[in-house]
Amino acid sequence: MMSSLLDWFIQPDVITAIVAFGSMGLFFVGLFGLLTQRHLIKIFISISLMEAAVFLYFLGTIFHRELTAPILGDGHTAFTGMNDPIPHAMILTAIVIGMALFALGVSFAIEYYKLTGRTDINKMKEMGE
Amino acid sequence: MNFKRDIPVRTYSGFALSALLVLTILTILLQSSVEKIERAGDKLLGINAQEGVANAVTSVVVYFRGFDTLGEIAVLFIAALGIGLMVSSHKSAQRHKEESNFILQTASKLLFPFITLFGVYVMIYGHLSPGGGFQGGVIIASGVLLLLISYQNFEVPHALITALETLAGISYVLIGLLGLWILDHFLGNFLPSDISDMGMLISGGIIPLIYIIVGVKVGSEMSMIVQNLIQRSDDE
Amino acid sequence: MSSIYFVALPLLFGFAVPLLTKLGKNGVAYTSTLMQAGLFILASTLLISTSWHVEIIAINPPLGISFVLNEASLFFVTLFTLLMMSFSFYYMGLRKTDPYENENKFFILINMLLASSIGLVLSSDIFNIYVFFEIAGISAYILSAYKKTPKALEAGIKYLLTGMIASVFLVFAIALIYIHLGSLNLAVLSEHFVTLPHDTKFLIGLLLFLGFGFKVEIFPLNFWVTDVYEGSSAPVDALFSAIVVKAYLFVFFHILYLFLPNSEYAAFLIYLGAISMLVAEIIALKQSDLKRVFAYSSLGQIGFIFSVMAAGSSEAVTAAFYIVLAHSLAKMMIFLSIASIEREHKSSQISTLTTLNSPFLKVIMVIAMLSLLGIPPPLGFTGKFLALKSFTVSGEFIVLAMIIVASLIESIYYFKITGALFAKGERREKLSLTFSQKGVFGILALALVVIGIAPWLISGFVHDASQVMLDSAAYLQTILGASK
Amino acid sequence: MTGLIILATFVSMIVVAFASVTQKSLPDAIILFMGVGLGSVILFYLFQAPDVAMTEAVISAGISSLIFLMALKHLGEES
Repeated sequence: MMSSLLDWFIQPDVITAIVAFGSMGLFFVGLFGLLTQRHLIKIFISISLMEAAVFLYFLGTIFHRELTAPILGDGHTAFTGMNDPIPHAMILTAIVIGMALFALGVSFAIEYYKLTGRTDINKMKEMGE
Repeated sequence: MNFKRDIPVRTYSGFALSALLVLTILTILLQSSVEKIERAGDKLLGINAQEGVANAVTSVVVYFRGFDTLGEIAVLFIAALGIGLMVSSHKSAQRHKEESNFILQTASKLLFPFITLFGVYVMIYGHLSPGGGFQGGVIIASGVLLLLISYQNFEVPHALITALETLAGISYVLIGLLGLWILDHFLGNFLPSDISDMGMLISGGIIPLIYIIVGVKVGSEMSMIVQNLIQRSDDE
Repeated sequence: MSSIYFVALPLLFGFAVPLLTKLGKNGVAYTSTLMQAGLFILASTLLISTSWHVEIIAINPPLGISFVLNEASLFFVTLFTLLMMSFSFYYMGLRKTDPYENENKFFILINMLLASSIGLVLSSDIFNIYVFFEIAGISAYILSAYKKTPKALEAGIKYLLTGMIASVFLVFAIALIYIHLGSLNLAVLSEHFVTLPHDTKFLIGLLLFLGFGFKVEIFPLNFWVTDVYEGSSAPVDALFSAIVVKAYLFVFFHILYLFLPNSEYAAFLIYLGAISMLVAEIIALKQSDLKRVFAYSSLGQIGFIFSVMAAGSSEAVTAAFYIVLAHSLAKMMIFLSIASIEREHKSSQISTLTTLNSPFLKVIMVIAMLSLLGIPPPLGFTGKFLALKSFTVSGEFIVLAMIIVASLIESIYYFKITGALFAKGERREKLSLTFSQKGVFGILALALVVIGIAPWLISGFVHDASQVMLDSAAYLQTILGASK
Repeated sequence: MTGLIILATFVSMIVVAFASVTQKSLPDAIILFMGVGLGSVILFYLFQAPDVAMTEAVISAGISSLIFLMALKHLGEES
């Protein structure tokens, strides 16, 4: 019985469904944090959660469990039976861009806190409306 | 959008709204069947052999889609510049904190060489094993961060780091322009790269060269970012 | 002469700035202005020699990334380089008395903004467009928070947050596109996009709309724009409203016409643009700060361009090109004159205009406002006239009414401003403008009036540009055919 | 088997992320965010993407969380 349960989990479309539910759950937590939290750092965390959820969904739906990572072992020269490397390249770039924006946002938040002592997004009403 | 009422109403409405949005997205995602079609990456895997690079992801990041990496390096460069601008006003503040404890100092003295060695390894072997410029650069920056935390008077050598960063940036764009002048394709692989020396250290033409330059640039920029942020937070 | 220099040279300049500082105090400033002038000359030679071709990067499309040069993209590239060159010449005069804190960083950022706006317009690969989306974004966030005052920092934080949210939606859209269509090249995507099931197409379209919607400043998503314009300094606002927004507008409609050629959503977008114009003009009425007024007027004009561009007929897109040209030139003139006023009078309220004593600036602002309102002789009239004609031809009378009402509201607060400009009352001493600043204003005003009086100078070219923009089959053929 | 591990990692990531977002004290929120980073490293490894797993490990569990903790030195402990 146990092995049939494990086999059921192996099937590709089951894994894709798990990935879809899991990453959208993470996306939901990020979106929820974005809409309800008011502290700047919390908002940055929520946006990063949303971004991580998108990357997990992207890779989780596109990978094939039976194919290997797109890297050759020693001595081989044929790139066959491998996963698609382009999503890896895209996500690699997007993660580093996300981190750069993240660090910039943190430095903006520090400077703003130094000048006004506030980190609450709602109370940022310097400008006349 | 500033709710005057107390928190719970805002949380519940936020909860309900985001739940609704995500559920609609989820239903659409689950309905759309993802059939196994031949994507651009599989075509690239076919071409990749003649570049002689064992790590297909590195050849995609640096050569096939090298322009994205150049753009991405520009993003990191601007971010480091912006953070430097934001915290530059207090550069002169002396860091008068008390010496951190002895255990941390000896541990970091022991660990720093290995972290840097590992970072350099990841950078140089980027085209053979998983890893590469970005990962290597950030590992080296985390080593520098360890020193910054444990030694109060440790300062990242500003002149050396800026020189390294400038040199790396200029050589990256020049390699790209060389590809343009020699092969008429910007970022073209003008150095010899054939399948025979797959897996050797010197393989894949300009690909390992670019990834090491990327590593140097990312490493120096991240240490500048970390230095600025530590400098900033010590100004109490 | 390859079009890669538009991106490679600014990047090379940015990376080499620590070396350029060795050339003396003004080394960086002069190199940057010289380079921008060179890029403008490169753009105009490419334009005049009508060398429409595909610039391949690393490997051939459709697997590799490539720049596509055709009438539409080169129209925008030449416009951006002209505007940035005139901005630099203007800034040469401003920096003598009121330089930015550490100025080298300012020059790096404006060059990165130029390179990424041009990259957005030329690139034919959707993930490459995302990377340029981020470069343009991050340089704009730092430029808006440059003065480090509480207002500027709040503007920077708000701009950064909306930018990060927009980029999450854009990455999600690109992920779905790659999962279902297997390619990133715009030409291949435009070929297969219609084959997708309806709701996946709807989801990808919605995510792309959200991703670009924040940056295109269209009605429901432009709540953050006026705070950013008020918080950042006036010269930076000139760059935002003249260059950055136009690049995002072009990419938005470039992708819309490639993916959904004559789609049923066009009607919705037309109304959205018209509503956005109406709402922006109404709110602009009760503003007292000059930068805020012209920020709302920018939102209104961009809503107008949006609804005309969304109409999708060749006459409408030609009219949209005229309006884009007129709006960019006029907004650059207005925001740069506000910069001079703000530097001299230390405040940008409308009331300060009553004490302004610079006949030259008054003439410049009047010409710009005439163009924005659509009153001849400046170019704004041709654009608005063609747009309204195309709407009457296509029978969109409700949209027509909304646009006419919005233009009337717009004229109210423009007359309020002109009234303040020419009001009687004691005037402060004469506002000093250097020769290069006067030259810049002169060239921009001249361009507005001359093309306004004789639109036939560029009408042939603009008509071809709109044809090329609408024709996705030709775009597909140029990319797939190109394999040098 | 991998399906089970993926499910377990996703569930724990969602729980940790929800705790991190609704946490009152900021240092705890950031440490929980590191946990979510760790979870995504495991998942990227399971999705046959070692490069991405290494980048995610170095960045989300490494540098960006440390940048956060340094920012906390004067952004105050409470949200």
